Amino acid sequence: MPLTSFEIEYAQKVLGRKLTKEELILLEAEWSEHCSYKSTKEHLKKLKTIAPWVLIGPGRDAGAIKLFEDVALVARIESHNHPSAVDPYNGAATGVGGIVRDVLSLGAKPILLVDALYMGSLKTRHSQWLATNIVKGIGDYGNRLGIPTATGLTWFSKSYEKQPLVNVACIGLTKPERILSGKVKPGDPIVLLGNTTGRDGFLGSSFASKPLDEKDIAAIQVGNPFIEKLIIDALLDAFDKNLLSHVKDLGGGGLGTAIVETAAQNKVGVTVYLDKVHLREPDLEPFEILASESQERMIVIPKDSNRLNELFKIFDKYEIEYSIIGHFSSEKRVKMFFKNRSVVDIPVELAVSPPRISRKVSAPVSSFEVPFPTDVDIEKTLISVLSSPRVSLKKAVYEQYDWGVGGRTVLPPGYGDSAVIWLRDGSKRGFAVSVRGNPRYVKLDPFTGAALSLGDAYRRVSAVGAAPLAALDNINSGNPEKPNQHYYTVKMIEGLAYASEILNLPIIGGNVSLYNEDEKGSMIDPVTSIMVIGKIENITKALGVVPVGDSPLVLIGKTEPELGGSEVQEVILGDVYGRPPVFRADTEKKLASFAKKVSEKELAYAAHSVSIGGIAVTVSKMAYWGNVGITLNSLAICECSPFEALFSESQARILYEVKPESLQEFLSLAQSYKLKASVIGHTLRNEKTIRVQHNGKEVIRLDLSKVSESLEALEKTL
Amino acid sequence: MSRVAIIKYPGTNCEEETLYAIRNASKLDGRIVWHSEFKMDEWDAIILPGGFSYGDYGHAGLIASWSKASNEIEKAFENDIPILGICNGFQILTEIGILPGNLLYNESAKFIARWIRVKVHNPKGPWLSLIEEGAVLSMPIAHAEGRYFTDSPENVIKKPWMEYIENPNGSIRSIAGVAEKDGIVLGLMPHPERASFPWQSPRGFEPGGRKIFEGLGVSLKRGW
Amino acid sequence: MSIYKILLIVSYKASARDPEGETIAHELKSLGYKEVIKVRVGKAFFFDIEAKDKEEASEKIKKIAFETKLHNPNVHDIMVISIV
Amino acid sequence: MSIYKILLIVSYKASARDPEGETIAHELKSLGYKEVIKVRVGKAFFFDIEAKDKEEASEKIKKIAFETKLHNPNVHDIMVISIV
Ligand SMILES: Nc1ncnc2c1ncn2[C@@H]1O[C@H](COP(=O)(O)OP(=O)(O)O)[C@@H](O)[C@H]1O
Ligand SMILES: [Mg+2]
Repeated sequence: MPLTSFEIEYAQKVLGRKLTKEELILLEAEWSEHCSYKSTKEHLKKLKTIAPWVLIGPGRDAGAIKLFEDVALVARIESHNHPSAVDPYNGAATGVGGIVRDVLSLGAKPILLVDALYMGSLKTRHSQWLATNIVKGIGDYGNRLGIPTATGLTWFSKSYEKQPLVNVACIGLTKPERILSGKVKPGDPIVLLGNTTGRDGFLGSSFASKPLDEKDIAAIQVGNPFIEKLIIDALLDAFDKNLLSHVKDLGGGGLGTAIVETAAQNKVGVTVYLDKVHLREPDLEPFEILASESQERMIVIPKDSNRLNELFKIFDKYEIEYSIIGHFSSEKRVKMFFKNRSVVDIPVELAVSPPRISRKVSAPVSSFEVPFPTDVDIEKTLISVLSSPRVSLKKAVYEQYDWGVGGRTVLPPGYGDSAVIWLRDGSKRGFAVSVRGNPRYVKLDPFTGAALSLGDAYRRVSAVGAAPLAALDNINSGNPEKPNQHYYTVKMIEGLAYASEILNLPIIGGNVSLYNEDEKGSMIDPVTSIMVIGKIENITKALGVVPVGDSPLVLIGKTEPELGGSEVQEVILGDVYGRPPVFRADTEKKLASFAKKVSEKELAYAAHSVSIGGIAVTVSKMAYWGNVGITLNSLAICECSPFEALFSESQARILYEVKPESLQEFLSLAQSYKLKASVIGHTLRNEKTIRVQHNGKEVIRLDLSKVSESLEALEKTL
Repeated sequence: MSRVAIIKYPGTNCEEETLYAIRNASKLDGRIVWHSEFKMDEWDAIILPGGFSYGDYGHAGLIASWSKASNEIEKAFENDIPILGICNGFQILTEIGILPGNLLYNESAKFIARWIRVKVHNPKGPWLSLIEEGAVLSMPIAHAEGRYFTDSPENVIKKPWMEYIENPNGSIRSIAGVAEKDGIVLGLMPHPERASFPWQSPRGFEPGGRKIFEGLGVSLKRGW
Repeated sequence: MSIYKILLIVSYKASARDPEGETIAHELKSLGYKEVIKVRVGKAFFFDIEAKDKEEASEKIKKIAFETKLHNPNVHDIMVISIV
Repeated sequence: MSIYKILLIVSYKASARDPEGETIAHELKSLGYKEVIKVRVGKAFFFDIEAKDKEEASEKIKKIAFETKLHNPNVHDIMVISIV
């Protein structure tokens, strides 16, 4: 997005002269929303980011926590929404490429990818085409890197028909003491590594900071996962040999941004010779070189310039191109030259300090309740809910991802509430990851909606038996210049701040994607994706969702008739109304400690957190995975109508299949945590139906084959 | 101790978990060897691991088969050194031509990653030495080009081979793995290294790849 | 109406990169095929299609390719060849 | 010597089947494009290659494709087209 005339004047006043073309381009990238967070910075300050186990909070290219005394976990999340709307295949693929390089930049080995996708209805050719290509793009890129995509979120709604949201996250591992310091000092040479620089992807970041215009095709970038894989292998060799002090992805804003940010963080200056950059097209102009967003490039700063040869030997082995393009300096200015001509000469401080702006917010009129029709057939409703693409198994998505490469995957997609990943280091240690987001709750109440997503992911990580340690967020919302859209951004951040504080879950990184509007300038449904990470001492005790059969089903947590923003509401009424479920922080916390104990003591066979679609969906999926029948007593779930009991989306609930011999111990454990525990039914090995009783009357009797058919509906459209 | 080479090409990505399985399930000494440095006579067994190589550009295994490692692999084949090709490794072995047939695009034209089961027929040789006739093994598959094709499947099934219980990709005769030289050379699409420890398999599946690695360990010590 | 054979090729626009073609060209050169200057890769679709004449057959294919999104005009060029 | 543009198309032989082509043909028909009789897919390689003349260029490509197994005669058909 071009600089405003106010911003240009501001810069020229500071400099006391006109900006050169190159300076203008540099500031345009640096001051874009994507790079500067100018509309959200003041709000993001409210997030809880500190805890004793946090090694690196927001600010660098990725965050890090101490997972175990000798293991650091590095993570980062990012959106690639605008590129994916124009070129879904490459847009999604290059999103993966970028996030992996971010994790590399702390010196970690990338070992897990996670994606959260919000896509159209699948009822139009266009939304099918977008969805198919987004999934293929993520798969083709991640699979070629050999990094498993072992968990994710897939949402479908009309709102994303033309502008999908593509959030991708990456997790890496290293030793705490091996995290790159990121420190550079005057005199350090700057090595540019990877792909040649070309005209492809010119100024993509400012492209991501304005409403979508399909004519913006200069920003099309084709991902090259093969080069990226070589870069990964080469950098891992270099990390092993302790050759590097700083590594940075060339992401939004390209070379200029990466260099300026490094200089600013280190309070040094920098001198760059743009003609030293290895190019794809020989006739590139200096402004193009400095702002090109060609993919698969990084800058690397050697720890010791006397060992450059060792470094270059590694790059040569993998046949990756590189060039020395300049050095850091003590004079705190960004200086760039092209064929001996000075093209940029500005203070570093100016480059990273856009003039302050203040955005206004205004609340929308709140939504009213719309009653459900009273004559709905509960069994038919169940089938409709199970057939909803949002509820589906998502095999059509995750089976295209190599979720098992690395041999670390303990609970693959489908098999557990979170991905459970083994460290594969001779121990049984590991971690769990879940990502959640719910545009419906956000639409009704952005503050609560964001908090609920954090709660949901936190609970899913707990359900497998992990102890939640950190979260990352990706805010996707509208145009910050429009107060009624910016309202959602601000409220979501506030909701997150509240929830992370109360759940004691530090947020170690995030990403904000604004200007997600349709062609007419209306906001598409905003949402925050939250990824939560937890640690597991013994992955062999991780609890999946697959039941064994002939065992009691115990629901922990309280069910209230909460149908606002629910799946069943959207399925029946076509939209959502009222209020989302209440965020029950206190129960969530108790539930998390309880869940960890259940897995440690091995009291249960299976655990499934209750989420969209309520208990009805939870039991159906368990029945599907275990190929077992289930009987339920509706009144044991809640003293309400069977409709409410089955479809309520009350939070802070986990459904367990308890080992029959451990039932008493399980119930008293729940009691000791002051958690409500109700035996709501049984799993049955020899009877392949789902049956629900209410007051002695059977209200649902559904064959497992019908359940499977409904849950697999997506497989046929995607 | 016997030494196992795991060959790495540019872009190879399953070498580390394969090494882990060699060390912890086979209890053998293993090394990851860069393709251009590979010399067959330094090794007691050779594994071409899975994943991708050279991005699988052109088609899977094509560019890797151009490597000069291919000459060494052919020599190893002549010298009866045990060779295992897993997924991409299987594709490379068919490209080099030491295993019959080809691996074509899946019938769905999509990448497929899922747990599956295979039945082992005519088990022989070091890799299958601990496996009984008709045994069913579960392992994950993860491939886009895994549809096995040959004009003469009847020749393949005279030898040791693996059959998908439920054909995931349209392979002819549901062929999941083939062998030559009485099983000294084996290629298979499923990933045994991802099914070598109990916690790698979710409920309903067993770590069916472990026996392949254990078999190698036992065989290299005692013969097969 | 008769049946025509039309070949549709979808490949990246010249301004975009083509990692697959670049890699193949590079590896062919290092195998010694120095005469190979450049490789670009695309996807080929052979159609048997009913039409009045060759020209109509080609037009129909272009239309189908566009309407069904066999290619993405933002990133791909197409080439339509009538084969005998 | 000058540079020629040669297009090489590699597709599966009929005996190896072409499920992707079959699926596309089926989908196009169900979308209403009844005029589509058959679809086969393949991979297209555009080569820029140095040669004396067009004929030599084509011959060279055939040779490279065969020697490097860019196509495998057991399962692939090829087509070589010289482009202007
Ligand atoms: N985009 C995606 N990428 C990878 N895995 C996904 C994706 N979407 C969904 N999944 C996986 O599919 C399974 C079903 O997803 P979901 O319906 O959200 O959860 P659940 O059925 O556990 O309530 C989960 O294991 C989830 O991690
Ligand atoms: Mg980045």
